[in-house]
Amino acid sequence: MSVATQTAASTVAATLSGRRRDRNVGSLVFLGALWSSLFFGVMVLVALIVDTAIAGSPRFDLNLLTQYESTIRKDETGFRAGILGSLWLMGVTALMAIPLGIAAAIYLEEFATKTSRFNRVVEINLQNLAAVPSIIYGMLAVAIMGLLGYNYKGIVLGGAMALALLILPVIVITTREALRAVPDEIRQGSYALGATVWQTTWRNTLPSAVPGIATGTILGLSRAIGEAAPLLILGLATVRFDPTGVESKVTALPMQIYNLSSAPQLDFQVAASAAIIVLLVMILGMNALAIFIRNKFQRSW
Amino acid sequence: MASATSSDTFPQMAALGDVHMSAERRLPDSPVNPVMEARDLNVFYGDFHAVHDVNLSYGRNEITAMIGPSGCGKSTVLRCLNRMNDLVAGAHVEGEVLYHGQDIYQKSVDPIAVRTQIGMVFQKPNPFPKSIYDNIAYGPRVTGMKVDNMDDLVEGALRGAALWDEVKDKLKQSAYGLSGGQQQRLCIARTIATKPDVILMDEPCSALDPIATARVEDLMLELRNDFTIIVVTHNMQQAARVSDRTAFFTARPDETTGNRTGLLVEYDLTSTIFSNPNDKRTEDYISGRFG
Amino acid sequence: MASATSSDTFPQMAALGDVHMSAERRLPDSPVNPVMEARDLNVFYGDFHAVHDVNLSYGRNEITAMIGPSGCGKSTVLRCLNRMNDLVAGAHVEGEVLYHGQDIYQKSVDPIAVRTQIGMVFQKPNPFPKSIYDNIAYGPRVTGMKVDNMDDLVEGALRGAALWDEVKDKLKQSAYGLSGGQQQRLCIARTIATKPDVILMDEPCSALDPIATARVEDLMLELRNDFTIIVVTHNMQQAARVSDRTAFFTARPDETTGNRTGLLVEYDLTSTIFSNPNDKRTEDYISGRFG
Amino acid sequence: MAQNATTASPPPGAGLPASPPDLSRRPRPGEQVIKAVLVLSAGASILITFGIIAAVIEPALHFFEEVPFGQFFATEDIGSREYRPAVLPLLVGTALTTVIALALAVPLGLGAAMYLSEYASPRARKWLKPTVELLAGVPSVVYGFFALFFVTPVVLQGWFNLEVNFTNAWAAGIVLGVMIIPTVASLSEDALSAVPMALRQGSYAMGANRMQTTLRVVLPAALSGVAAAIVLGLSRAVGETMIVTMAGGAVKNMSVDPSEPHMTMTAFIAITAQGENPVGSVSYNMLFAVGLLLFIITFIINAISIAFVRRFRQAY
Amino acid sequence: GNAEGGESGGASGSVAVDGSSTVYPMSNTAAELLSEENPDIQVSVGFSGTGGGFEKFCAGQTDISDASRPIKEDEEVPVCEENGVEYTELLVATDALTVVVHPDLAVDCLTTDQVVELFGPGSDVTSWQDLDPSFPDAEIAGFIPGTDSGTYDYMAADVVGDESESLREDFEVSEDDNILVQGVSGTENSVGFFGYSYYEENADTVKALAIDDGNGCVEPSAETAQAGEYTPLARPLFIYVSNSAYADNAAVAEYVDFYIENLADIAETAQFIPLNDDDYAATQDALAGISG
Ligand SMILES: Nc1ncnc2c1ncn2[C@@H]1O[C@H](COP(=O)(O)OP(=O)(O)OP(=O)(O)O)[C@@H](O)[C@H]1O
Ligand SMILES: Nc1ncnc2c1ncn2[C@@H]1O[C@H](COP(=O)(O)OP(=O)(O)OP(=O)(O)O)[C@@H](O)[C@H]1O
Ligand SMILES: [Mg+2]
Ligand SMILES: [Mg+2]
Ligand SMILES: O=P([O-])([O-])[O-]
Repeated sequence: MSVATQTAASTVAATLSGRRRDRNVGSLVFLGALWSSLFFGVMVLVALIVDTAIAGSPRFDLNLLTQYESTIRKDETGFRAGILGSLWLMGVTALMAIPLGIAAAIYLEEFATKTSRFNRVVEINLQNLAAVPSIIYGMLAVAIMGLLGYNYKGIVLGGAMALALLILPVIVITTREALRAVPDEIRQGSYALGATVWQTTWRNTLPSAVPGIATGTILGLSRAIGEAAPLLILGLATVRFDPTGVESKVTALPMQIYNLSSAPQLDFQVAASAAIIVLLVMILGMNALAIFIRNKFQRSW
Repeated sequence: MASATSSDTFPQMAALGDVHMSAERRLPDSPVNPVMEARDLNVFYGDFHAVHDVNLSYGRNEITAMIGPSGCGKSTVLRCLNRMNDLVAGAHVEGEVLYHGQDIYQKSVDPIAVRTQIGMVFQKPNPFPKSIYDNIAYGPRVTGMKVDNMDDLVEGALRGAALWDEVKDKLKQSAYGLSGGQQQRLCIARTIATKPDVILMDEPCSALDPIATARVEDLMLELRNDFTIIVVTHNMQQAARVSDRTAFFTARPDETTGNRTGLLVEYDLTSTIFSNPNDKRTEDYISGRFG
Repeated sequence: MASATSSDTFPQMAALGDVHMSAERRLPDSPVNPVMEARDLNVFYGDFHAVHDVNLSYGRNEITAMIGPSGCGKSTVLRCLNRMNDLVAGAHVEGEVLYHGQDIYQKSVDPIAVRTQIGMVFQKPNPFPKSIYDNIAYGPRVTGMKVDNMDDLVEGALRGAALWDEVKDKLKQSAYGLSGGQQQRLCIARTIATKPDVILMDEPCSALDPIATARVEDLMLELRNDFTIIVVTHNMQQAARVSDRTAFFTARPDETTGNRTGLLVEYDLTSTIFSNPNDKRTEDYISGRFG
Repeated sequence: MAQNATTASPPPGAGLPASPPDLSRRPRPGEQVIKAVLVLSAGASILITFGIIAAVIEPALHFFEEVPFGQFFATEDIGSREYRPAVLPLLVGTALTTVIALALAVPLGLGAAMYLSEYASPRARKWLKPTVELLAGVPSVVYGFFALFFVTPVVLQGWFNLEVNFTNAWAAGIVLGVMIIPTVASLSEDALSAVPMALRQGSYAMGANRMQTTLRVVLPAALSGVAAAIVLGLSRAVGETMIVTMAGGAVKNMSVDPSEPHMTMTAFIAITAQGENPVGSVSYNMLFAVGLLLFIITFIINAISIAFVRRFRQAY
Repeated sequence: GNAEGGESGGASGSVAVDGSSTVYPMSNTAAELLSEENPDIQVSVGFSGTGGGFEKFCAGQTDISDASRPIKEDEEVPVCEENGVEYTELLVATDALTVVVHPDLAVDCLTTDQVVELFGPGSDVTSWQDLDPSFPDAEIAGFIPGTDSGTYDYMAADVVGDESESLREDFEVSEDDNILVQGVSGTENSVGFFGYSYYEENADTVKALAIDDGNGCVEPSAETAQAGEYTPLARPLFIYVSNSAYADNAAVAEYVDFYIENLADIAETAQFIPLNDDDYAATQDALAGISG
């Protein structure tokens, strides 16, 4: 078979500089479609923020943050209880979910025999839990709080329990990914020196995985801070005082927003819009922090 | 240290492979009618100067081997020859690469058209997750080649790659079912199906076992009749067995940064490079003192 | 085809490296006082039979090289010698591995204790993401070694690995700032810091440049005085340069499944293996006919 | 160096032990305790699952004691005000909003994924991907709001001039879709990026352009990963509560007209839980029956997704 | 609850209130006003709905339950009894269900029968003309509260009075009264109903209809409702107080006392219709009965 070998130089020139196949109509339309897909989401985000910010603009003042909810002075109503409540919930959620989640991930990734039945069951179970609707975690938290003997469930512990259950799978999964990203060579190096599994994990793998774990955890917490559905089921109430402990009655920012946004008074709706911006700032801030950590500290091995 | 040389101690090691060496070809000292030429080729990955001032010409219907220690830029140079480096983020090429006298790095040149003329076979066999048939038909389809009878074309390509008999009964099965060596020959078949002019091969046998390697080497010698082949290899014996000319590259650390930049040390007829190299570094390398 | 052998054509290729070959050592035909022994060693990954019936003994203060084509199970055997294979999911070992006469695969044996006696250096340098100092101190710390003065120990280990002069001013800096060769010597230093008896090395130079390779080879010859070294290498010249004994492995495809199982072909003094191999397969391999 | 070595009796090396070293197993109580703690932590997830089942199943059983299956899986409520047991309209509502969400999120998410993995520079991707992922961070209360006060009045009624009800499946579905775009995009991107570079190079080396490579080689190779991403997005959409509660409406509706209001399963739970129903009543217990059904449905969907992921992992 | 009783006015401790979302603004306003006088009393006011509120109340989890309907004899009372929760019902305000229409619609008054005909289950009224030939011939769109709300219940059970206790099903339903307001104001010829406070707040965007219960058209207003003229759409709103919590927890006692003492102010601030004097006196008597 004698093929294209004899191509004359002139025809070669013509072939090479013909129409550009990456610039033809089909390709460009395709690229445009992909590009628009990407920016559709971004546009929605912008529209959402701008729309809400305009609606809430009359209430960008300090009272929004420092005052409790007020029916007497509706134009000064504030989200102090919700903001502090959300921060408390966050803290307690973190205390419950992070150690448990990281411990579970370490077991699955570093200790367990990957093929064991227990490991497989836990793994599939975690994937399932990650997809369980958040409202169902509210139901579970109600039941657990009942078992723990708590009469009144709208307390920090109850809310944090629901949120911790909700983000636990997220934390386990992201922590496992972070651990998996630490190359095996590091572990083998450690084992070859006579280190135990735990020594290897504690001194080598875990420190290397910290940025990844931090990123995943912050993202998990930022999901928790915006949740309302499970708290709705738990019956978080309006309070006019700051939480002082895990047994304090508490409200959360998304709950307060949900509640006020359906109040008849326009003042409340404006305040709810402004509070949405506060919530978004908190969440976007946490996301930004997570991205920063990921981009700055995550080692690419 | 350094008293007895191993060659004294172990004469047996000198017995080089005699498996494929075809009849000696009489070639002129340098390619008279080069299909491709690299002129003052410099390649950078970001700030890193990977390859420095390479000048090389590749003769028609010859097999040119590029050898040298790891990291000396062989693959980098090879990827410049069909603009595969365009796809590497941060890669940047200076100098000229002439193909039939035309610089393929000119603005007006379509890199995709270049690649239809200059095919490439990779180190690890990389068949597409499609059937054997569709693997072969892929190139003609995407390049919009006019094909009268695709079945004939597929058969021709598979025959050309000495694979037809092994796969003719399972053309519709996934290419992943083939052995590594068959997959590599499938990749070669896939390449010749688009009827390129030049075929670049980057360590085409390094993932294969000895028997599969022998098959592919046989195939290369056969393909030489119809194509121009440029092959990168780690295996010096392979270069000795199949190539007409050999280019030896090495890497030189920069004095200040310590970055190692690849450069062409010596380029000559394969027989000369292996029997009577000009450069001490070439000699050191082919005699196994490093690498 | 196949007329002229390359060795006829290219006699230069016979000149083997003479860089490191130290004075000929007079060794008995087989290790009289083996530190380690593999007896009827079989290794499986899940159902896959990776290594078949290996019998080998490794002599005290000798360097034993294990060579052979890719996938023949060299690394697998090496990992059995300090129970690193315990960490591979699905890996399963049959037979005995004796260390000072004691089977390290017995139930009562603590794999962690085995690894403190039998250290390992890997193909890719794998320093921990810590300071140079902490890399060295890591082993003594985790094994709970009694250390009077850690600084002295670190210095001793770095000197032992011929790295002290290069790093003494930056002990607190990250090990990742070192060059590849320095990192590999750091890994060796890290290993000798725990004062093991045997050091396993899996292609310790294959990621290094020629100069770094030469350094590490020198270091191996020096370490031989104090340790028993078992090294896997792809580079036959390296085996010829540094080892006292060489074991040649190859892989044989199973007739029914086609799975390739590794086996030991020949084990002898390095000089014998390279000058006068008994087995045709050994000869083919070291003369470059395949691999 | 090393001139002296003549073996047989080796020199006393620094590393050589005088007698065979002690290799016997030593107790490591700390290690055991830690391992036990870790095992328990991992086991907690199983406990949670059983907890959910237990918490939901008991009241659900009470419900089925009083209400025959036939009335539950019915298209219309049969019985009195105390008895509104039909669940099929809720399934229709859930299905409708979910289908709309997927119809939006699959093309857009996949498009974004293809752009990120095949076109964007690594630097651009480093920032673009998290930006898209921010969409997943927006709280669903906020999305619900946005659906109610922007998507329905401004977009649907204003820009598109659609005759939609105030609450409707369009708005809820569209915003749900926006919410799951990052799920689909991010996981699909992972799957596309996991396709070995060698396949792309193979394709380019054949003279294919980027679009051909993306559509004919990369996408088919990543198909099961992409499928897993879509199924995961689906389960998110099915389980989302606040958006559909606020914007989807509170009407049990068997019609498939998205411009009408539709109550979904999750909205039913949220509304019933907040409502007027006496506890222990049939209609209150129905909340758990629906919760159980929802749990089972997401469980099944997820099993499908896991199966896809497994296939996708096996590929390379 | 952890208050050790102090003198009235100086108590500290916590009070748990939950229940009707309709009554919620009242109880919440009471809590706010009390907190200005005595910040040591921590009142939490939930809005789980009347049913959810009674669940917690009868399980002894809350001190006070807001309700937009009386406690259900057959379902809720037994639970309370079983758990030994004794309670006192206090009437705290009147809500005037307000029937509203799009402001441009030329309809101003409906008779009670027309209301029943319009909203009753299976209603076939699709055009305003179906109700009265003098009304415009325009297709009706409707917006009504969710089936789980007390408002829906009251309209269904107490006004329409069909034994199915339900309303027609082809009107759009929402749990969020703001949606109803938006729906009616944004849809021509539409009708809806919700609590008076929502109407008062949105009087410029929707038009309230007067109701003729046989004595001529009566506009919904504080006065007409208080005077008992706005029938049958005026409905009572309650709080239920746990007797033991009132007796044992000074904070609860102080909250309830404060609530009832300032009922008129609270109702006004929360935009509810205060009780008339007779009803107020009855509530005060009931309160006295707890401590009694
Ligand atoms: N995509 C890339 N980005 C940055 N640096 C690169 C990239 N590809 C190669 N390099 C660097 O360029 C140098 C030359 O690499 P190249 O792959 O061309 O060497 P090679 O001679 O083919 O080596 P080998 O025999 O190992 O394949 C090396 O230092 C390598 O690290
Ligand atoms: N973890 C593992 N699981 C399954 N199979 C494995 C594993 N490690 C190695 N193998 C297989 O066992 C065989 C021997 O592998 P091994 O790595 O020991 O070979 P080798 O001689 O060291 O090759 P190389 O020179 O490429 O390093 C190979 O076929 C390999 O695919
Ligand atoms: Mg290369
Ligand atoms: Mg190996
Ligand atoms: O909250 P409700 O008043 O509707 O029970």
